[in-house]
Amino acid sequence: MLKVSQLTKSFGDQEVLHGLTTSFPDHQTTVILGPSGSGKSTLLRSLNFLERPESGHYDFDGENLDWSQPIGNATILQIRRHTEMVFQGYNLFPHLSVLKNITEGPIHVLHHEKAAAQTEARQLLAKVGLADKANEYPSQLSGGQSQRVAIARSLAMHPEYIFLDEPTSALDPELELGVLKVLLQIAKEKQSMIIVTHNLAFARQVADKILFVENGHILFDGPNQDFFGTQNQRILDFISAMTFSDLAEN
Amino acid sequence: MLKVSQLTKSFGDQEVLHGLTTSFPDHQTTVILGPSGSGKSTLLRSLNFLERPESGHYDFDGENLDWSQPIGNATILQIRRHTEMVFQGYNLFPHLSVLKNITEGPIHVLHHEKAAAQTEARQLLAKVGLADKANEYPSQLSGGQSQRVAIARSLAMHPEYIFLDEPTSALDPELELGVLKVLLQIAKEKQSMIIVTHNLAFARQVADKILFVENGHILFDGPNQDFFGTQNQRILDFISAMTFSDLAEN
Amino acid sequence: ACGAKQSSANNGGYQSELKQSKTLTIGLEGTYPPYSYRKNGKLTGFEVDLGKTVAKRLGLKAQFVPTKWDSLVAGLGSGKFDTVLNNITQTPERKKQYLFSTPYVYSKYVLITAKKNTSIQKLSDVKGKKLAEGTGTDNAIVAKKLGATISPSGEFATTLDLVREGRADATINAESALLTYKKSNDIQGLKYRVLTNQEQAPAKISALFNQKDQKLQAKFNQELKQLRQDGTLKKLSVKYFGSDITTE
Amino acid sequence: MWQIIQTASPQLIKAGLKYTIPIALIAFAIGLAIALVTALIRLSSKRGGFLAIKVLFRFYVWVFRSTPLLVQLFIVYFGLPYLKIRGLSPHGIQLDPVVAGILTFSLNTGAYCSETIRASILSIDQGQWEAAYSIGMTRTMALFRIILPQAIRISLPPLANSFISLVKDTSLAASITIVEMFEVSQQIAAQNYQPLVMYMLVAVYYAVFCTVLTWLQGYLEKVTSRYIVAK
Amino acid sequence: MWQIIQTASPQLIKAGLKYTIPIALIAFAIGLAIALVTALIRLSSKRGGFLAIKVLFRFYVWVFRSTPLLVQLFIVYFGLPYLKIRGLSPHGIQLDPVVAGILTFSLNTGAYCSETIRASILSIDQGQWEAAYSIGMTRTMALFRIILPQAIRISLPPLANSFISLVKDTSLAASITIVEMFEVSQQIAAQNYQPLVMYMLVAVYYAVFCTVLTWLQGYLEKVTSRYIVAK
Ligand SMILES: Nc1ncnc2c1ncn2[C@@H]1O[C@H](COP(=O)(O)OP(=O)(O)OP(=O)(O)O)[C@@H](O)[C@H]1O
Ligand SMILES: Nc1ncnc2c1ncn2[C@@H]1O[C@H](COP(=O)(O)OP(=O)(O)OP(=O)(O)O)[C@@H](O)[C@H]1O
Ligand SMILES: [Mg+2]
Ligand SMILES: [Mg+2]
Repeated sequence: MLKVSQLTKSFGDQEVLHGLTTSFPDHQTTVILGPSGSGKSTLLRSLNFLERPESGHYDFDGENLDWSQPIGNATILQIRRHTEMVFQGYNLFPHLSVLKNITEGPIHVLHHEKAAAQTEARQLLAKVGLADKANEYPSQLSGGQSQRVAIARSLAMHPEYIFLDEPTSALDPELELGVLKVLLQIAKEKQSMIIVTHNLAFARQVADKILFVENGHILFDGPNQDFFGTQNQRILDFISAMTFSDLAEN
Repeated sequence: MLKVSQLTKSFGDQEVLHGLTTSFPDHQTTVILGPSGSGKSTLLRSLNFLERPESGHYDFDGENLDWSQPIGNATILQIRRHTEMVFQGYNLFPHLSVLKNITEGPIHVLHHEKAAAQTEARQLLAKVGLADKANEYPSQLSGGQSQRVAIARSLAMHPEYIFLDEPTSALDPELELGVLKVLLQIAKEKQSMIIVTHNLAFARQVADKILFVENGHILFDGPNQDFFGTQNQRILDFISAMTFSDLAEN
Repeated sequence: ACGAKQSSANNGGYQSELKQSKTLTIGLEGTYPPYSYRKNGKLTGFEVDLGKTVAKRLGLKAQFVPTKWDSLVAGLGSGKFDTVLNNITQTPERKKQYLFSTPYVYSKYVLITAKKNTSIQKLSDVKGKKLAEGTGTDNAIVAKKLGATISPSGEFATTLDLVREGRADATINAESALLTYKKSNDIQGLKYRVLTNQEQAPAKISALFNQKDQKLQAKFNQELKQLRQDGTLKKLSVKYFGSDITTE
Repeated sequence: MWQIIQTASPQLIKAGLKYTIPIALIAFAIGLAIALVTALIRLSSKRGGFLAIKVLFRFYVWVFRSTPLLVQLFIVYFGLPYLKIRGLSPHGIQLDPVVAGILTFSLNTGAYCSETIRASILSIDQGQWEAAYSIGMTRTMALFRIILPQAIRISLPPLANSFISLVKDTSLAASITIVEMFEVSQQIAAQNYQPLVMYMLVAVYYAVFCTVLTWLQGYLEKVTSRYIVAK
Repeated sequence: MWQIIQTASPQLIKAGLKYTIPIALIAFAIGLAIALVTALIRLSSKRGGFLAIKVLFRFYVWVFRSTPLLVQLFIVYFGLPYLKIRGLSPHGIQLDPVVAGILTFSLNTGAYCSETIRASILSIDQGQWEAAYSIGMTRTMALFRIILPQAIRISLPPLANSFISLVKDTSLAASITIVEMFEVSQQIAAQNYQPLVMYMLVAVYYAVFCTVLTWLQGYLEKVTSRYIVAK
């Protein structure tokens, strides 16, 4: 179980997360929903210690950390070994081929054997539909292709938790479907995941638990079915916007 | 009317556009659909002379250009004055504030008065829901916010054609709705536009004409209603993938 | 070195002042014929022969260390050399910092101007004129004393170029330098006049020692005196300068 | 020692203000302009007759980077007078030492800085050019309004390196008869036989000027980085 | 003239191979290592006691950038012997001239290069660090495997500038009694009274070596840019 409590994070004097308390159950998929700028990415980055909250507690695997206290590098490294992040902006390594982007972590951080790592990397590339791009450089990929490589790279690390920040926002529906199926498959295999997404259909399919964030506050925190069956007007508005029914009114 | 014929474009020895011929009518919105890597971005970039096709003809405003011949800088500049591009990757100017990103073109290229340009820029920012971000730098924006600034920046140039490459792929549904409404509004005002999008609901609403591209070939080129009423199995597959009905089968 | 005792007629004990035992380490520039220069890559010249001769008589090996002008002085101070033989002129100011040997050359000065120059007739005319002189040389000091402004010029050949082209008005230099130059080069477009002892006393060229190496200085002077007496010094002078300039 | 410093300082400061600082400032300003032009020409993708110009500038950078500055000064000051062209320069080209110095220093620092500027322009994302082109900018406009303001941030420290090097390289001007600060210190050392003290003293004056430049570098780094959000 | 070249060349080449090239190569290798360490320490975000170390390295860069290289050589070679510490160095620190030269050149070029490396690391997108951290890399690992391979591309031209400058700065070694190539040329010039010819000749030899370095720079630029797709 990964828990945070009273997580507060500011940029300069603008507080963007106002004391969030929630938990992310093991072997479940938690989906974070919310409007743009509400703080979803910041929350995810805080969980991976890429942002440093000013205060709050972090609780994982028996490890209890207080963000208001100094935290050693070794501790952060230890925790990051168990989590893996897929970024909104891909962040592929431009100087490495697609294959090496994926094997970099397994070979050099996990010290896996090179041949085995490459074999698995090729399998993962095939899974995301890019078997033929193994030797290209990231700059030769289209946006959609880049994001799929980023997902393959995270899967290769076999982390306890995968954090995905809008993992399919740049994918077209057909290939999104393929990737979402992969993600659904791993979710089924009881991989713990936290996903920020705007795809409500997918969220409904994959989520065990849903967090709805707005303006740095948690407006909803509960099981999937409760969210989609809610009577809360704000959430109903958000869900209905998704269907684009309003577009027709123009 | 903007026309291209026999447009061929390769990267190295890989041909990605195989002699495309099509036209983009004045005062209409053309939507380009197709799977990832099919060449949609490359087509749009060629239309803006950001990529140089090896052969083909470009026909705009009485100007007829042959891509296999040398084309002068002045000509390219002349043509670009009439077209405006919104990039998949935003490409905001990191060293300029949000407001200056928008006024840069009007003031320095179109030689508009500074005050007028700023007033309009603020109006456009309000339109995309970022009135309060005028003085921030791009690095302080979330992904969704960045893309909205990029759209405002292109609108400020009042171009004859606007090219949009997945303009809302990073926006969450609520704000996507807002931006799509803006785009629908400009479409109604008979602004010529070419939009690459994966949002079929939006495409159906906004498109006068639809191009379906796959593997660098045009598979469909015709009016909106013909596309959504097609019997072509490939297109039907593509449309059905959009609804995520398959997800339920897992 | 373990603190030099007071110098006396007793010339023993100078060995303890040497940088390296059994070796006389001599600093020089090696770029000033005929005092010291390279011939086919090998160091030669009046001062080189002088250094070798003195070392030999002392039963020492002469080791020459070529370097830049400033480094000669700094190097002597920080114990890199035992002595410096580099066409050094005695001046009262320098005597405050270092020890000098008795002079081994009395070097006459020569005033060189362009042939068409008419503004410098007598020595005192150089006042306010631009004179090309090597930095650190006593030529520069003499020129400055006469009220000239100094244009630094490292090489003798370019110094003459400057004067010939009128980019400098004149140069005061050592007669020996000019004579050596004239042997293998023409001095077309230039005229010169050797300064009389009344106009400018010849420079007293001496070896330089560290303040504390008084025994070494005394021993060197003693050897120099003998070389002068047995005619060796004169022979060397004739060989390199074409005449005996080792006496006043 | 204190007395040495007291008597030497006015002469050093005078030479520094009269030659060292003006020569360094003027030569660097000209050098930067040369560097910018050179970098742009070398980066240009134009072909055809333009290729000859590119080769020429490549050659210029190569010559001035590859040979010692002292030799360059020598050739410009002592060598050009031998260049007697009938009609044009019957007596060879005789330059004033300060002119020859500034000319050579500018060309020299321009060659080095052009490489720095070239690298920094190359480091800016291609998308920035494209966005600029898209709003109708010419290449020149995109360069000055979009690319250079970003490139300058990256090139500031190496450019400061070149400037600071130049300040100290002006000491070579003594070889073409300019009595700049370092030469003065050597002249004084030749009289008082205290080169170590004199060198340390002159080093202090160089350090004062270079410290000002280092401050300036730090200040400009801050200004040009203000759009980067610290993480 | 042909004869001058013929007799002088063997002496110049010998001095070049014996001093100029080895000193430049060794000093630059050591300098690069110093520069990397310095850049990393200055970029580190650590606080507390570490701040003192940061200040120290900042001071080092300032001193070696701000003062003339010649003075630095002088102090290390001629000044350290005055540093008589009882017990540790009763006779002062007497360094072999070549050792003193390499030490000083390394420290000098290290100070300049550290600024270049610092700038190039700063120019790499923050997201690259984050992606590396995310797959569990330590700071050191991220630096060597992810950041530096990208930073090197940007820093190559200014680093080559520093290397090429260093090659020619080795001529200052003559002032600490090392008879390197330039000093040999001056000695020969003093004898044959042809400084202009000798300087041009020695410039050719410097140019040969520097051209090799320029090629190397070009080659490395190509290699490190192979992942950039030309537009
Ligand atoms: N580095 C930063 N410096 C200052 N403000 C920031 C920074 N990063 C994010 N913000 C601000 O924090 C708020 C939350 O941003 P965040 O990126 O977490 O939103 P988000 O929910 O992920 O949005 P989106 O759906 O658009 O990605 C926004 O108002 C944003 O402007
Ligand atoms: N600069 C480039 N160099 C080499 N190949 C490229 C380059 N840009 C694109 N490609 C290739 O060209 C093909 C078309 O790419 P393009 O970006 O046009 O696709 P797209 O339809 O826009 O895809 P997406 O929906 O993922 O953005 C892809 O196979 C891609 O790998
Ligand atoms: Mg986000
Ligand atoms: Mg695309």
